[in-house]
Amino acid sequence: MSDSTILAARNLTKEFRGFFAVSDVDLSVIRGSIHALIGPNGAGKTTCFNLLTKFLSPTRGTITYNGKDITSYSPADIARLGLVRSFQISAVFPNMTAMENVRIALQRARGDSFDFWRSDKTLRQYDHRAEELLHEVGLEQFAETPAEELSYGRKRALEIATTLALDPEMLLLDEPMAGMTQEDIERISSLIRRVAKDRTVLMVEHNLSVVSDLSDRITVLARGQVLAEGTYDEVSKDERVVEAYIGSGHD
Amino acid sequence: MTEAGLMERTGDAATADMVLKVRDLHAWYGESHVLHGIDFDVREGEVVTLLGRNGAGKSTTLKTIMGILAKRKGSVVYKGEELINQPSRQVARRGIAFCPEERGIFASLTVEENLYLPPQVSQGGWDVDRIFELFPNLRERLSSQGTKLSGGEQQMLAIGRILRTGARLLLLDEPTEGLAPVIVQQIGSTIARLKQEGFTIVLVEQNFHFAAKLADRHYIVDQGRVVDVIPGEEVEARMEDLHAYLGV
Amino acid sequence: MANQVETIATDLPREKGAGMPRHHLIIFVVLAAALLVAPFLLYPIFLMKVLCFALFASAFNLLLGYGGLLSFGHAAYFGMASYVSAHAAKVWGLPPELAILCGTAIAAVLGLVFGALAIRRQGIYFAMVTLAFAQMVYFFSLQAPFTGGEDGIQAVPRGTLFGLFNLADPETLYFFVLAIFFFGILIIYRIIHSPFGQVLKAIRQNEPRAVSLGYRVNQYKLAVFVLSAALSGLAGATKAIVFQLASLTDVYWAMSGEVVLMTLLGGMGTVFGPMVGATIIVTMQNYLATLGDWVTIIQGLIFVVAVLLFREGVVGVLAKRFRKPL
Amino acid sequence: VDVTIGVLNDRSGLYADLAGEGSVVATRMAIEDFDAESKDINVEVLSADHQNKPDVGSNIARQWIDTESVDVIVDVPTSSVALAVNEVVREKDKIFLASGPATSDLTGKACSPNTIHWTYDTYSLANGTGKAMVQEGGDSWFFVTADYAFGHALERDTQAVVEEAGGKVLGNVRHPLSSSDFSSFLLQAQASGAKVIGLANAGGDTINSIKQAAEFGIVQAGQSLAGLLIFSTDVAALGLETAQGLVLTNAFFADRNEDTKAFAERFKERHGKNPTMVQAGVYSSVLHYLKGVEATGSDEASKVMEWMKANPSNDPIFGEASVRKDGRHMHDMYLLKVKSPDAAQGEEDYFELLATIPAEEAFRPIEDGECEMAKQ
Amino acid sequence: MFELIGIPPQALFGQLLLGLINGAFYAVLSLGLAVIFGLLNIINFTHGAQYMLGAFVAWMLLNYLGLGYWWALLLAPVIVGITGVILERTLIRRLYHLDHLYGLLLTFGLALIFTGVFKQLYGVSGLPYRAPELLSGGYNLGFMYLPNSRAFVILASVVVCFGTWFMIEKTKLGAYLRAATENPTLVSAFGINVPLLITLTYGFGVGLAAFAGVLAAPIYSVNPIMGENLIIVVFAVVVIGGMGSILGSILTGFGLGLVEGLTRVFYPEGSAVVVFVIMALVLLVKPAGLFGREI
Ligand SMILES: Nc1ncnc2c1ncn2[C@@H]1O[C@H](COP(=O)(O)OP(=O)(O)OP(=O)(O)O)[C@@H](O)[C@H]1O
Ligand SMILES: Nc1ncnc2c1ncn2[C@@H]1O[C@H](COP(=O)(O)OP(=O)(O)OP(=O)(O)O)[C@@H](O)[C@H]1O
Ligand SMILES: [Mg+2]
Ligand SMILES: [Mg+2]
Repeated sequence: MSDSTILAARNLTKEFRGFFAVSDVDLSVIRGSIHALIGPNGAGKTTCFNLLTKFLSPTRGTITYNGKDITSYSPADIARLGLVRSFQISAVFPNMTAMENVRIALQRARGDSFDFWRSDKTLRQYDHRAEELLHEVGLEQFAETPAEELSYGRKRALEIATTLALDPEMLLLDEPMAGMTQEDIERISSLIRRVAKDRTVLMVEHNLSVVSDLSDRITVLARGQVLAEGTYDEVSKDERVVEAYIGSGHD
Repeated sequence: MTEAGLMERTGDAATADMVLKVRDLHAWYGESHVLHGIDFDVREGEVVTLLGRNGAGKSTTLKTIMGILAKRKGSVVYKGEELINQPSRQVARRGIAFCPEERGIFASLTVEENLYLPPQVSQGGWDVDRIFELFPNLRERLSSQGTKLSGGEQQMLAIGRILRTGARLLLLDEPTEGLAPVIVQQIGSTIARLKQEGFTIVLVEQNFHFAAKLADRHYIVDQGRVVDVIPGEEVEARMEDLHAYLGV
Repeated sequence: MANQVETIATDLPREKGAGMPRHHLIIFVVLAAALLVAPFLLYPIFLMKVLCFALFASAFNLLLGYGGLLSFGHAAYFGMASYVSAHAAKVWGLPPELAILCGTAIAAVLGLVFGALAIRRQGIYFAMVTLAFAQMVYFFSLQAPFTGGEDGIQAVPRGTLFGLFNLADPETLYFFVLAIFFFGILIIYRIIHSPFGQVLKAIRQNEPRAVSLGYRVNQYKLAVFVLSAALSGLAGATKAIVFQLASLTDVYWAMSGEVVLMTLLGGMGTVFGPMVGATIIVTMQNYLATLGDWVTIIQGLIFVVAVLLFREGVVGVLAKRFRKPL
Repeated sequence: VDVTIGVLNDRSGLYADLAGEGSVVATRMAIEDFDAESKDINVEVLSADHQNKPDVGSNIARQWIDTESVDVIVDVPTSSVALAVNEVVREKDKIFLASGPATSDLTGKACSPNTIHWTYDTYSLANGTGKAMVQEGGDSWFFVTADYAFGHALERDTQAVVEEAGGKVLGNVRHPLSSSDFSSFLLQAQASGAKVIGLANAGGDTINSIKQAAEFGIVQAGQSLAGLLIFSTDVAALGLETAQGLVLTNAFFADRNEDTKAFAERFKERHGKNPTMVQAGVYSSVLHYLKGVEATGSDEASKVMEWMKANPSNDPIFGEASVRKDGRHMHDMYLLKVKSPDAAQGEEDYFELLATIPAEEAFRPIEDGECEMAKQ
Repeated sequence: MFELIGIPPQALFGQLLLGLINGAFYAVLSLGLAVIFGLLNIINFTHGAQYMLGAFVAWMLLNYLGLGYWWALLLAPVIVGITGVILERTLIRRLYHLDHLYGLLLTFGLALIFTGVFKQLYGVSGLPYRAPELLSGGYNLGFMYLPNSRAFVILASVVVCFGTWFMIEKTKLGAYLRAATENPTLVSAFGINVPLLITLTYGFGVGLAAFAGVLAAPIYSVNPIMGENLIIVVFAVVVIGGMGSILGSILTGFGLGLVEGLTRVFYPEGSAVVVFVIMALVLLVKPAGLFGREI
């Protein structure tokens, strides 16, 4: 494993009562790259994400992040190391405004979140940064809208803004474009490209044009195992991948 | 758009063969008024899509037709019968089936139970073998808890489930969301096949490339209204308009 | 169907800019003024009972309304604190302020132990674990010699506050209790409207997301649990001194139920709701006591009506009407 | 003079039937019989439910005294509540006429110059029933005891009496308050082989124990049951079929003489049921109190109390009786046996008199009570 | 013969049998509660009062109409079930979309009303109810005398529990019910009459409570407060079994009866708290109860 590897998994395996959702997956993500994880439905991509962020405990295998073995860390501690994920089904704080959603993340990064004796006026210091982040994802005019009332696509955008607020070293995005209009997809794509400049991104995505456009490297999972790995051009020519995932009709 | 305008565009050949006529549909979530008068028509055996930006009111339209939204107004005529005041179970009994965007797989039921859950409303539904042929993943996981399926598998289950019922009008809300390209293709051909078999389909889609190949007509929804209609054959010619509407 | 208490929370988004909103300040000032003149108009002992329960309900609401955790065993902290403070005052002869402190401390310790175990469970199971612990505390109170079984600890001396104020005088006692009440309420208010309070809100609304942002949610839940238990203890300990009695009633599960009722009736997740709810219930118990069987029937009717008509609680309904968090 | 009487008892729980509204009825009857109006004594009656909780009870007592100027609190049929009220009344220097509670501590450790314990106590119950059973040959005992202070006291007092009379106690089992199933405890009692199973519990617990003992054929198999605290309402709930043969001690039963019969009849007209000993005791205590007010022309506690202790009470319930220095009202107690359904005449004819226990014998000697006042 | 901590095995058998009989009550009661919770998401605090109603209806049938135990066993659950249906239609229905808390509060209020009214009408001392001819008497099993009325409880309870379990877990009806609990809107949109389904379920759960009440009438006294203390224990049983798990509540009901029976022998004072100790232990080890599905 070289210095350039930021996140690596060895023999990652997850068994659900005899069913191997992920088995013996080896994965290494190079620092500063955008790495895509693709594969048919049920291939184990979300499960992999859950394992890497410890939302599930692996049955077997090790995970190293920045050379440190994090296999036994708690999910919160992993996030604190700068490895932050988003969810496949959108995850916002529904009764808080978009602004408050982002602020919660900023607050964590600053570490005053245990102060129960201080007034929450102190949180205003984050407003400026929060506005910037909302602007980046195109939600500036929804700053005071409760997240619950945002449409699906906008919730996804908000989720990304919240994730960015932590200024993570590495992002794990689970289908960030699902349910978005073309317009939004383009905006979020360019956003991801921009934020990925000094970060590492691992993402699951079914939208192949997004994948081909953004990713430096692709790992294809099928039935819980790595089927192929390489650049988009390499992978998309692999017959097994075409058969299992891409299909014939794609342009 | 006025009724006259709409008629003109859909070709007012004979309103008689319209299986579904939606007129001036309004709906509210609590106090917030979301649909401001939706109009559209579907003929027997057609596939039409509702296109529009996030939050335009597409899903709400389907839910309102289904009778799910408590507060609604206007007219939904299916095969000559007014449904606007019917409870949703009656709407379903008329042969309309709905596949929601959040999929609605039941956690307390196994995959198999989920699949068999909706009662058959008429003859001609698919049998399960045919569903498994289309979505082989499901067969393997029959005894799993429904929500333990992956996101995409849940989507397959949700679609498979309503094919069984024999409903002739299918309301599909983003059926391809989160599915692998191969499966999207399969669903595309399935919809085409359903159309051949005489099913009528109203499709809500973000994936315009997918929708474009299938639909007879596209209704553009914006802020709770239908603002334009683009017949399938005019799509190429009106790409500009579409760009403006959807940012495609 | 939602498993979390979230569905009903009147989490109106707050006005832009934090800090105590003007209308809260006004309410607090009016409340303080009213409570200062109240003992000259109303029976002070009754008022003190209201204050103790208002504090108890507010402490409970901190956990339920703001922490999203429904404890069905808060009587344990309230009741145990009242036993300990009664025992400290009567047997150890401690002055009232220290006796109350002892009671509060015990409640905090109990809260820490039980909370650490209970917060690992979710929803209804959390409620049941807390109930189970509370029942054990009840059993302990029934069996332990120092609690006096069903007779309770009687004739607790009220003592002299700081060696200066004789609390046998009802008026002095009243102002002492009032001071404790305001102290408790302001702490709760501050906790709710603090950076910590914001995190609680987030955790309650979407726990996995909060975890993914790096929050160690269990620590926050435990912290709010302990704070709530300690403040409930403060209320219970004070009650023992006021009424010169600590009894099984205060540790029985019905008391845990009562505080839930007070909170819901007033409006959970609102600052002022629990106080209103406690006032309504205590008043009802006080003035309906002569009616015998009818009390239970009337109480039952009130609950039914409240659930059907003002689900968000009295204050919750008002908050909605005025579109302001109260 | 204006006097306010507060009837404080259980109006919705376990003891609502044996005290409850009936005690208020008894109070009003006493006022009418005394003819307060014509004597220019203006009597007001308040009533409240103490829910068998000491905090509720003491609270009401305090509030009554502070805001309603209540002079005397009567009844209070739960020991723990009575002890709490006892403290409040002492602190506020009013009068407490305790007809309902059982605990003999009211004239013992907790005795107070402001309290008269009127109708019965754990000692008299234990003494009456315990002694009688041993004398009839029931010399080995097993207790089924409610696991709370009152049950413990009843067991302790009875054990002392049994042992003094030459019997012995083979064991006990303590059941949680308000159990519904006693079969397990009864089986343990049966297995002990004791001749007498002493039920040191009350209310629903006693009823269920007796009922289930019948179900398991315990009495047929040769053991006897001794209910240590049984009221006529309990017998009604059991039905004579099940309760027949049960031996118990009581301070009052309707068929004792013409006076009691007449009183019971009048009470029944108003309340629909015969009075229990607690309700009868309330009548008796209120009557004596009012006489005291009339005689002293005052509602001041110490004066009235002094008069009440100095002069004998006289009423249809207990006949002539007196109040001892420690606050014990001294009257005869009755050892009763529940009739069989065949022997009963009329609806509420339950009891057959086995023996009259004279007052001096029925109650604990004053010197054994650890009461400070007794020593002066 | 050996002795077990001072108890001869003979006596122990007796105690275990008694425990099992109590367990039979817990099983039927917790089953009703679990059905209602599992399928309606309502924590039915009125359950205790409805158990009491069952006993009272049996008593009334006997005293006013001269209909005995066997009729009561059939009619009381139906009558009380109908009152349940009315409650559901008029009141409980309005709460499904809300948190559990509200259902709990409403049913708690209803329980207060029922209990209060019956106290007002019949007092709290209880009314006698005699077992029918067929069930009076009993068998001497050698180690104990087993009254017929109690033996019958076990039989009746096993039959009812099994029948209910089968209906809910193994039939289509059960699948509808479970689905309707999760997402009633969608199930309606499949063409199913969800409101009717739910009403009948509530009526059925309530009927189970009443059935237990009838079984209890000849054994315990018929008393307005007979359900008051039971409800919280039964609720604990449901939780230990795993909320909403039908099989869990049945097995736990019987199991807990046994454990409680043993406690009554070895540490009788603790028999009221043992269920809570078990509940705490179980929940700390198995987050969703013995048979519950983890969230
Ligand atoms: N908790 C669980 N218990 C049992 N099986 C599970 C569980 N979670 C996931 N699975 C199974 O593991 C497999 C992989 O699921 P996963 O969610 O990782 O797929 P995915 O690759 O993300 O698919 P999609 O693209 O459809 O989201 C699926 O077949 C799923 O049914
Ligand atoms: N439960 C709800 N409560 C209040 N408002 C809602 C709710 N659901 C949707 N809305 C609002 O109704 C409008 C229409 O929503 P709808 O879900 O129909 O949009 P859509 O066209 O399907 O969008 P998308 O492509 O994002 O799914 C949006 O503005 C949305 O914010
Ligand atoms: Mg996935
Ligand atoms: Mg939509």
